[in-house]
Amino acid sequence: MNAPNVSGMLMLILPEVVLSVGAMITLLLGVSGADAGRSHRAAMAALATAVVGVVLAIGMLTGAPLAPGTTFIANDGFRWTLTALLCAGTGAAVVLTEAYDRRAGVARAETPALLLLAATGMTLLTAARDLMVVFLGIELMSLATYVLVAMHRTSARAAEAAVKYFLLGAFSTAFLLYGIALVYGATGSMQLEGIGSAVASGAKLPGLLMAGVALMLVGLAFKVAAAPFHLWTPDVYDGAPTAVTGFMAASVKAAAFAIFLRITAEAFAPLLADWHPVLWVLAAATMVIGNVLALGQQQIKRVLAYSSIAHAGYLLVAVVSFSAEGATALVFYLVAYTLATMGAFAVLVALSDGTDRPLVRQDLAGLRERHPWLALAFAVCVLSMLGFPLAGGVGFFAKWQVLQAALQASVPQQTLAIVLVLSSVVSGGYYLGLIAPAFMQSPVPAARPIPAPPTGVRAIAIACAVVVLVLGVLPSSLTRLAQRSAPSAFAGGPTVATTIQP
Amino acid sequence: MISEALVVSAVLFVIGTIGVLTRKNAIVLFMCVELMLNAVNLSFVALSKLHGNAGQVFVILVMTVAAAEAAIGLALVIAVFRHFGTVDLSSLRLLKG
Amino acid sequence: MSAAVLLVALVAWPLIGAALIAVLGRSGEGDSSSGIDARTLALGVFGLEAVLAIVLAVSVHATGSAWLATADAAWIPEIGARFSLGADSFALVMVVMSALVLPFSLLATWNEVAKRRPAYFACLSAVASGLMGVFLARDLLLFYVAWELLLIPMYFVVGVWGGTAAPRAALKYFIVTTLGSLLMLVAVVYVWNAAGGISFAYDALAAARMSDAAARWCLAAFLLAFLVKAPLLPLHSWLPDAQREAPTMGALALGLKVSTFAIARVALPLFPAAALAEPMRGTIVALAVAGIIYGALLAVVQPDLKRLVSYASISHVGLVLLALFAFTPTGAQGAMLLMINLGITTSALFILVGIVGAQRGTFAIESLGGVATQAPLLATAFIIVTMSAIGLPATNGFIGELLSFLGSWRVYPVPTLVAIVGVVLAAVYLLSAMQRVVFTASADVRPFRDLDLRQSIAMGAFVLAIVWLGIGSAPMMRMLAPAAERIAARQLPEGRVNFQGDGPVALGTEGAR
Amino acid sequence: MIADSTTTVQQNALLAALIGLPALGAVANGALAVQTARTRTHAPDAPAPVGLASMLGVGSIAAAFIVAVLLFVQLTSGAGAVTAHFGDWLVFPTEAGRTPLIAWDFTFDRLSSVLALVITGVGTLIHVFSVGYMNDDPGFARYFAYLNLFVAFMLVLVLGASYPVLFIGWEGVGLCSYLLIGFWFGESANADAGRKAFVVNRIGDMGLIAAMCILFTQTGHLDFAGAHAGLSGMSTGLITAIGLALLLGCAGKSAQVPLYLWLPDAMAGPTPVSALIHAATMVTAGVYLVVRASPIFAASPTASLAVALIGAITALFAASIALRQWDIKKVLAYSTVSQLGYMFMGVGVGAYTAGVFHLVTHAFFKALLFLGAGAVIHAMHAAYHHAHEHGDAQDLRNMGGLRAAMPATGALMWIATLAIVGIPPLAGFFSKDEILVSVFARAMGSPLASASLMGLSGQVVLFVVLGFGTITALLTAIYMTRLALLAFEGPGRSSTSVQQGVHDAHGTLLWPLVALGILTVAGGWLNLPALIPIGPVGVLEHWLEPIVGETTRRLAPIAALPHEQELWITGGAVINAIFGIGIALWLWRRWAPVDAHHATPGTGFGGLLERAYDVDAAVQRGLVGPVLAFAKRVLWGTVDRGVDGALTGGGGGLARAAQWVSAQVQVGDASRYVWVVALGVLGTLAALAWRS
Repeated sequence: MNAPNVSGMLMLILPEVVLSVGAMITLLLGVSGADAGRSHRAAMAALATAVVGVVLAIGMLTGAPLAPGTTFIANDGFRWTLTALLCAGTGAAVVLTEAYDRRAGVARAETPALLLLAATGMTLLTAARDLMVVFLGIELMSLATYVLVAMHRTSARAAEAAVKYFLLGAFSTAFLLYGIALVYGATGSMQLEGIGSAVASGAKLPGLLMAGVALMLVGLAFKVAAAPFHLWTPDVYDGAPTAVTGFMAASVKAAAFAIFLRITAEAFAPLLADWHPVLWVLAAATMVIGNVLALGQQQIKRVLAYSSIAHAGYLLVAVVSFSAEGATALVFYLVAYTLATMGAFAVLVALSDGTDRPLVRQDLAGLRERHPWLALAFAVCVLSMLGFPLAGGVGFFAKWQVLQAALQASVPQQTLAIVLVLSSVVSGGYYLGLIAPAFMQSPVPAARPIPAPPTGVRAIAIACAVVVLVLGVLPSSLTRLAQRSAPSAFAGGPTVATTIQP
Repeated sequence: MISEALVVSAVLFVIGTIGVLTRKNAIVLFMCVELMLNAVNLSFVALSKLHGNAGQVFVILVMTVAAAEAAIGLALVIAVFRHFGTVDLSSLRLLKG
Repeated sequence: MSAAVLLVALVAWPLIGAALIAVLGRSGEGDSSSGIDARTLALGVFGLEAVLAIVLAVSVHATGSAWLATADAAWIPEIGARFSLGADSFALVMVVMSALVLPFSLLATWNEVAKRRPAYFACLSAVASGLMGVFLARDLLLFYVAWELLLIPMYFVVGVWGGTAAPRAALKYFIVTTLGSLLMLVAVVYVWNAAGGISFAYDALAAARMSDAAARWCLAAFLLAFLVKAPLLPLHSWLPDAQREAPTMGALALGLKVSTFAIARVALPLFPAAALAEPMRGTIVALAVAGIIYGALLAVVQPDLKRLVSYASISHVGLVLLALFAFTPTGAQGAMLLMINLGITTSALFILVGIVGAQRGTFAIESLGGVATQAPLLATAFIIVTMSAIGLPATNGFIGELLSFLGSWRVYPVPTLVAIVGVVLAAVYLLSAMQRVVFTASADVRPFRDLDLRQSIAMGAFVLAIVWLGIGSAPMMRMLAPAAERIAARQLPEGRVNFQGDGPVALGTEGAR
Repeated sequence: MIADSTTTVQQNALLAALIGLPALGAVANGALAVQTARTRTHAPDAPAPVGLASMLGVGSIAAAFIVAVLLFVQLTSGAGAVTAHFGDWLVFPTEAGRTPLIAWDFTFDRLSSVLALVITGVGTLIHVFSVGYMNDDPGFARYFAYLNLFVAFMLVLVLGASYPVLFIGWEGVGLCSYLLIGFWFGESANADAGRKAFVVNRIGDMGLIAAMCILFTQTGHLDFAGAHAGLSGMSTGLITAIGLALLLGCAGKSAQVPLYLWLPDAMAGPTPVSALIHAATMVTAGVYLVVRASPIFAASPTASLAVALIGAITALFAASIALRQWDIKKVLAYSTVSQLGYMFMGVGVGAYTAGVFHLVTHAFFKALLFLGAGAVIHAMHAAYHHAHEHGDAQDLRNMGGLRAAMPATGALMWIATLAIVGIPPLAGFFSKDEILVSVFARAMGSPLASASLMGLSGQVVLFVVLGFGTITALLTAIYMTRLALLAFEGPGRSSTSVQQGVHDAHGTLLWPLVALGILTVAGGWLNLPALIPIGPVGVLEHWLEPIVGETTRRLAPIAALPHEQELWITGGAVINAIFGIGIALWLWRRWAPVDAHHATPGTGFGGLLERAYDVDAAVQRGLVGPVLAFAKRVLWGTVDRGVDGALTGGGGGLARAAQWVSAQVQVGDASRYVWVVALGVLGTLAALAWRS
C-alpha cells in the first residue's frame, strides 16, 4: 500500500471535506440571525458549497494528470466526473427543496444541510475502494435521505414514506453488511483491489465468498431499486416531498450505481461468470417491471418512480455488459438521466401547490398555456427519458451508449438489447401520457391558486432542457468525458469478461 | 472456533431476518434489524482473528453507524406515531398502488 | 452556391425556420401581439426550401454516378458518426417533390388551422427538416435521427391540431412507429458494430461482415420500422386514424412516401443478400398484395371521405412494395415513380377533401355533395386528382403503376395479377366518392364556396404536376433509371438475370427478335 | 423509336393537329364551362354561351375531320404510313441493361385512317346534331368540352403506335364516357350508370394491362411493331394467354358477354352521346384492337375462336333481349351489343376486313338510328312539355304513328332499320353478309376449324357461331322492324294533345341525319363482294391488305368458297331478314301494345327478356352484394377494427393489467415488502450457489 502524505490524503478527500464543512456552515447559518431570511441564507450557503464541489471535481478532471489514488480512495476520471455530477445534482436539489419547502411553509436550514451531508456520502461512494468506505458512504447518504424524506413534519404521507424507506433500507443494509463480512472472511481483505486479486488467485472459502457476493449484490440492488428489490421505491417517491424525490431519483440512484459498478469492476471481475446471470435477470426484470407497471399509474410521481426503476434496468444493462464501453455508457447515461430527471422534477416542483396532495396527470393539463417554456422543458426532459433523438436530446445517445455497450460486450447481449428497446416502447405510453395533457388539454382551474414558480426552479428546468438539447445535437464532449471516466479496472480491455458463458 | 462463531453469527442473522419478516411493530422490526447488524459484527470479530484487525475496526464503525441509525429510526417512528397513532407497519397504507 | 451548402441548407433551413416561426410568428387576425403572420412566415420558409431544392436540382448534372451532390462534416467522431448528406437522382426528385408539395399545400390550407398557428407551422417546418434528412442522409445515425425527428412534431400536429379523437390517434401513431424504430435502433447498433464501430456511412456499413442470420434479423428490424410506417398490412390501423384526425398538412405529410424511400435507400442496400431470402421476401410480397386488395375493399366501404383516402393510400403502398420487392430494374423504377407521384396525388386528394370537409363541417360521404354545380373549379380539380389516383393513363398516377406491373410481372405474375385487380377497385371507391361529393345535388342549402385565389394557385400547381408528370416525365425517368438499376442490381445474385428458374429471358439488343 | 424517314414536318404537324384540335376545343370549352358555372353562382339564370361553345366544339372537330381527310388523301396518293414522334414518354431500365422507351409515337396508317375518318366524320355530324339537341341545357359548354375531349382520346386510341399509348386513349374515352353518361348527374341513376360503365370497363382493362405485362416480359417491347415481331419466338400457349387477356379488355370496351352490362345503362347519357360513343366509335375500339393485334390472334387460333364464340354468344343474347324492350334507346343499345358481337364474330374468324367493314357501316346506320331516336325523343319531350303532361318520351308504347308528324325522320329511320336488318343494297347487307360468308368459309376447312377451344373442335365452334349469327340476323330483323313499326306506324298511343305537339326536326337536328342516311345507303360500296360487282370490288379489303392481309391469310380458308355456296348463303340471309320482317309485321298486327301507363310488366319468358334475363340483379345479389357485405362486416367490422382494437385494447389492457398487478403487489404494507426482499435474497443466494 502506498502511503501518501497527510496533505495528499486531504487533497484526495477535499470535496468530501468541503461538503461536510459546508453542511456545518449551513446548519450554523440556519440557526443564527433573524427568522425570515435564515433558511434562505442557509440554502445559498449550501448551493455555494455544491458549486464549489462541482468546481473542485472539474478542476481535478481537467487539471494535471491524475495521480494514482490509494487502495481505499480512488483518484480517477470515474470518481471526479460523477462527483461533479452529484454535486451539481445536489445544488439543483438545494434550489428545488428550498422553493418547495417555502411553498409548503416549512422552509428550514436542516434541509440544505442534510442534502450536503447526503452529497458527502455520495461523493465518497464514487471514490470508495474499501468496503469500510463503501459502508460509510452508503450510510451517510442513506441516513441523510431518510431524514430528508420526513422533513415535512405535517405530512403523514412523508412520515410513512420515511419509515418505510428507513426500515427497508436498514434491512437491506444488514444484508449488504453481512455480505461484506463474508467476502472479507473469504478473501481477507476489505479493499476492492485486494478482494479482486484474492478472488483471482482462487478463494479459499468459495461458499463463503459466493454467499458474500450474493448478499452484497442484494444490498446494492436495493439501493439502485432493481426489481424485485424495488418495492419501496414507488411508495417512498410518492410520499417524499417532491423536490426530495427528484434528488433521490437522480443523485442517490447515480451514487448507488457508481459504487455498484466499481465493486463489480474492481472486486468481483474474476467472478463475472457467476454473478452475470443474476444481474442479467435483474436487469431484464427491472426494465420490464418498471416500464409496464408505470403504465398503470395515475400519479405523476409514481409514474416517475417506476420510470426510475426502468432506468435502473437500463443502467444495469450497462453494468452487465461489463466492459470499458459499459462503464462509459453508465457515466454517459447517468449524466443524461440526471439532467432529464432534475428538469422534470423542477417542473413538478413549480406545479405543486404546497400541500402533499399527490400530483396526477390532470394537473399537467394546459401546462402549455400556463407556462409554455416550462411545458417545453418538461416535454424535452420526458422525451429524453424516453430516449428520443433530437427532441429528447441526449437521452437518445444515452440509450445508444447502453445498446452499444450491450452489443459490443465480449459476449453480445442481444436479448437484453431487445428487451431494452421493447420495454422502451412501452415507456412511450406513459411518457406521452405525461406530455399529452400538457399540450393537448385545456387547463382545469386549480383548487388552490398556484403561485408563479420561483426563478431558480424555472432556471433549473430550462437549463436542464437546454443542456439536454445541446448535448443531443453535439454529444461529442460528453462522449469523450464518459470515455475518460471508465474505471481503471477496465483499462486492460475486455479480457476480464471472457469467462462469461452465453 | 472461528467457524462456530460464524455459525452463531449466521443463526443470529437468520433470527433477526425472521423477526423482520414476521413482526409488524416498527420498533420490534427495527430491533430485529439491529440484531442482524450485531450478528454481522460477531462475524467481523471472528474473522479478524483470521485476517487481522480490519474487521474489528469495522465493528466499531458499524456500531457508530447503528447508533446514528437508531436515533433517526426512533425519531421517524415517533413521527409516524404522531400521525397514525400506531406503529404497526400494516396500518401504514397511505402510499400504495 | 455549391451543392454541399445547398444540401446542408435543405436540412437545416426548416429547423431554423421552425424557430423563426415559433419566435416571430403571430397567430393571425385574432392575435394582437406583434409579429408576422405565422402563415406568411411559414410560406416564406417553405418557399425558400422549395427554391433551394430546385436550385440544387438544376445545379447538379445527372452524371450517372451514385451521388450527384454530397456534403460531409465531422459530427460525433467518437463513434464515427458524420454529418454526411448526399443526393442521388432518386433522393433529389423526392426532395424536390416534397419541398414543392409543402408550400402549395400551405397555400391551399391557408385558413384551415386557426389556433396556435406559430407552433403549428413550427412543427410542420420541423417535419420538413426530418423529411429532408431522411432523403439526404448518407450516414445511418443521421438518418435515424432524421427519421425520429419526423415523429415528435408530427405527434403534436396530429394530437394538438387534430379532431376530437386526435390525442388517442396520435398516441397510437407514436407507439406503433416507435416500436418499429427502436428495434431498428438495435439493428443500427449491431450493423455499426459489425462494421467495426468506426463509421455510419452507408457504404461502409454495407461492407460489414455479418452472418446470414444476423443480416436477416437486422434487415427484419429495419423493414419493420419502415413497413410499420408505410404502412403494411396488418400494421396499418394507425394510419387511417391519424390521417383522419390530423389537419390536412399533417395528413398529407404522413402520406409522403418516406418509408418506402427508406426501404429502397437504406434497408435493401445494406442487406442485399438477406433481402432475397425467403420467407421474408415472400411474406412481404404476400402482405403487400393482400394490402392492395384489403385497403381497396376497406376504402369501398368507408363512410368517411378522409379515411377513404387513407385506405386508398394503404392500397397504393402495397403496389410500391410489390414492385420494390420484385427487384427488377423496371419494377424499381416503377416503385420510385409511384412514390413520387403518390406523394403528389395523395397530397392533392387530402387538400381537396379538407376543403370540402371544412365547408360542410363533416367528412361523412353521405352528407357531402353539390360541388359540381356550385364550385366548378373545385369540381374540375377534384375530377383530375381523382383520375390521377385511379391511375388514368396520361396522368402521373399511371406511369408508376404501369412500370410496377411490368416490372413485377416477370417475377411475381400471380401477385401482379391480383394487384391489377386492385386497380379496378380503385375506380370503384374513388368514383363512388367523387360521384357523391361532386356529382350530386347538395342536400345542404348553404352555398359551396369555390376555390379562392390561393387555393386555385395551389390546385393549379398540383394539376399541372399531375398532367405534366403523366405525359412529360421522360427526362426525370431517364435520370432515375441509374438509381433504379442500382436498387435492383444490388439485389440480383451474381450473373443471374431471371429469378424464376426458367432460364434467362433473352432480351437481346435493340431490335433483335 | 425514330420517326419514319418518310414522315415530313408537314405530316407531323397534321397529325399533331388531328389530335390537338379536339383537345384544344375541349380545353377551351372547359374553361368556358367553368366560367359559366362561376357566373351562375351569382346569377343563377345566366344563359349558357351556346354560340361560342358550339363554334368551338363543332369547329374543332370539323377541322380535325378536314385534317384527317388531308392525311388520308396523302395516304391514298401512295405515301407510306405517317408515323410522328412527339418525344419520349416512358423511359426505364430492364434486366438486360437496355433502356426501353415508350414514345409518343402516332401512326396514321391504313387501318387508323379508316377509324380516324369515321371518328371525325361521324363525330362532326353528331356534334352538329348536339348543337340543336342540347340547346337548352345549362351545361352546354361542359357537354362540348367532354365531347371534344372524347374525340381527342378516341383519336389517341386509334393513332397510338404502342399498346401503352393506345391505352391512354382507351381509358381516356372511358373517362369521357363516364362523364357523359352521368352528364345529368342530378339524377343519381345517371351518375350510377356512368360509374358502372367505368368500373366494368376497368375490369376489361385488367386484361389489357395483363396482356401488356406478358408481352413486355416476353418480348421487351410494347410498341405494336416490336411486340408483334417478338411473337415469333413465343410458345402458342403464351400467345393464347395474351390473346385471351386482350379479349377481356376488348370485351369490356366493346360490351361483350359477360361485360356488356354497362352499355344498356349507358343510355342514361344524352342521346347524341349514345350515338357517338356508345354506338359508332368507342364501343368499336375492342374490334379495332383485335384487328390491330391481329398478329397475336392469327398466331393463336384458340384465342381467335374464343373471340368469335364470345361474339356469337353476345350477338344472340343481346338480340333476344332487344326483342322485348320498350325503351327506344334500350332497344338500340342491345342492338348495338348484338352488332358488336357480329363484328367480333368477323374478326374472331380472322376476317378482319369484314369486321372493320361492319364497324364502319354500323357506325353509319347506328348513328343514324340513335340520332333519329334522339330526334323522336326530342320531339316527344317537347310535345309532352307543351301539353303539360308527364310521360316517358322514350317509351315505344307512348309512340306510334309518328311518321305522319315526322316524315323525314321516319323515312330515314326506316332506311336505317332496313340497313341493319340486311336488306340489299343498303350498307348493312354487305357487311353482315361478308361476316357470315367468312364464318361459313372457315368452318368448311381452315386452321381455325382444325384448332380447338376448351376441348371443342374448331369446326363445331365455327358452326355454332354461324348458327348463332343466322338466328341473330333473324332476331335483328324482328326487333328492328318492331321498333320502327311501334314508333312510326299505326295509330298514336299518346294523348291527342301530345300527338299534335310532335313535329319533325329541322336545322341542325335534321341534316346530320340526312348525311348519315346517304352514308347508310351508300356505305356498302366500300367493300363490294366479288359476287355482286355493282361497283369496284373489295375496296376496303385492298386498302387494308398491307395491315391485315398477312394475318388474314394465316387463318384463311384452305379452299376458296364456291360461288354457288356463297350465293346460297347470301340469298339465305336476305330471305332470313325478310322472314324476320314478316314475323314482326304479323306480331305487330296481332298484339297492338297499350300505352306505358296502362301496360303491365311482362310475364314468363317475355318478362324475363324484358328484365334482360335479370342478369343485373343476379350480379348485384351474387357478386357485388356479397363482396360489399364481406368488406363491410368482415374486413372493416371484424378484421380492421379487430386489429385496431387489439392494438389499442392491448395497450389499454396492458395498462389495466399493470394497474391490477401493482394494486396486488404494492399494497403499501412494508411488512409484506420485506418478504419480497427476503425472497430475492434467497433467489440470489440460490443462483450463485448453483453457479458455484
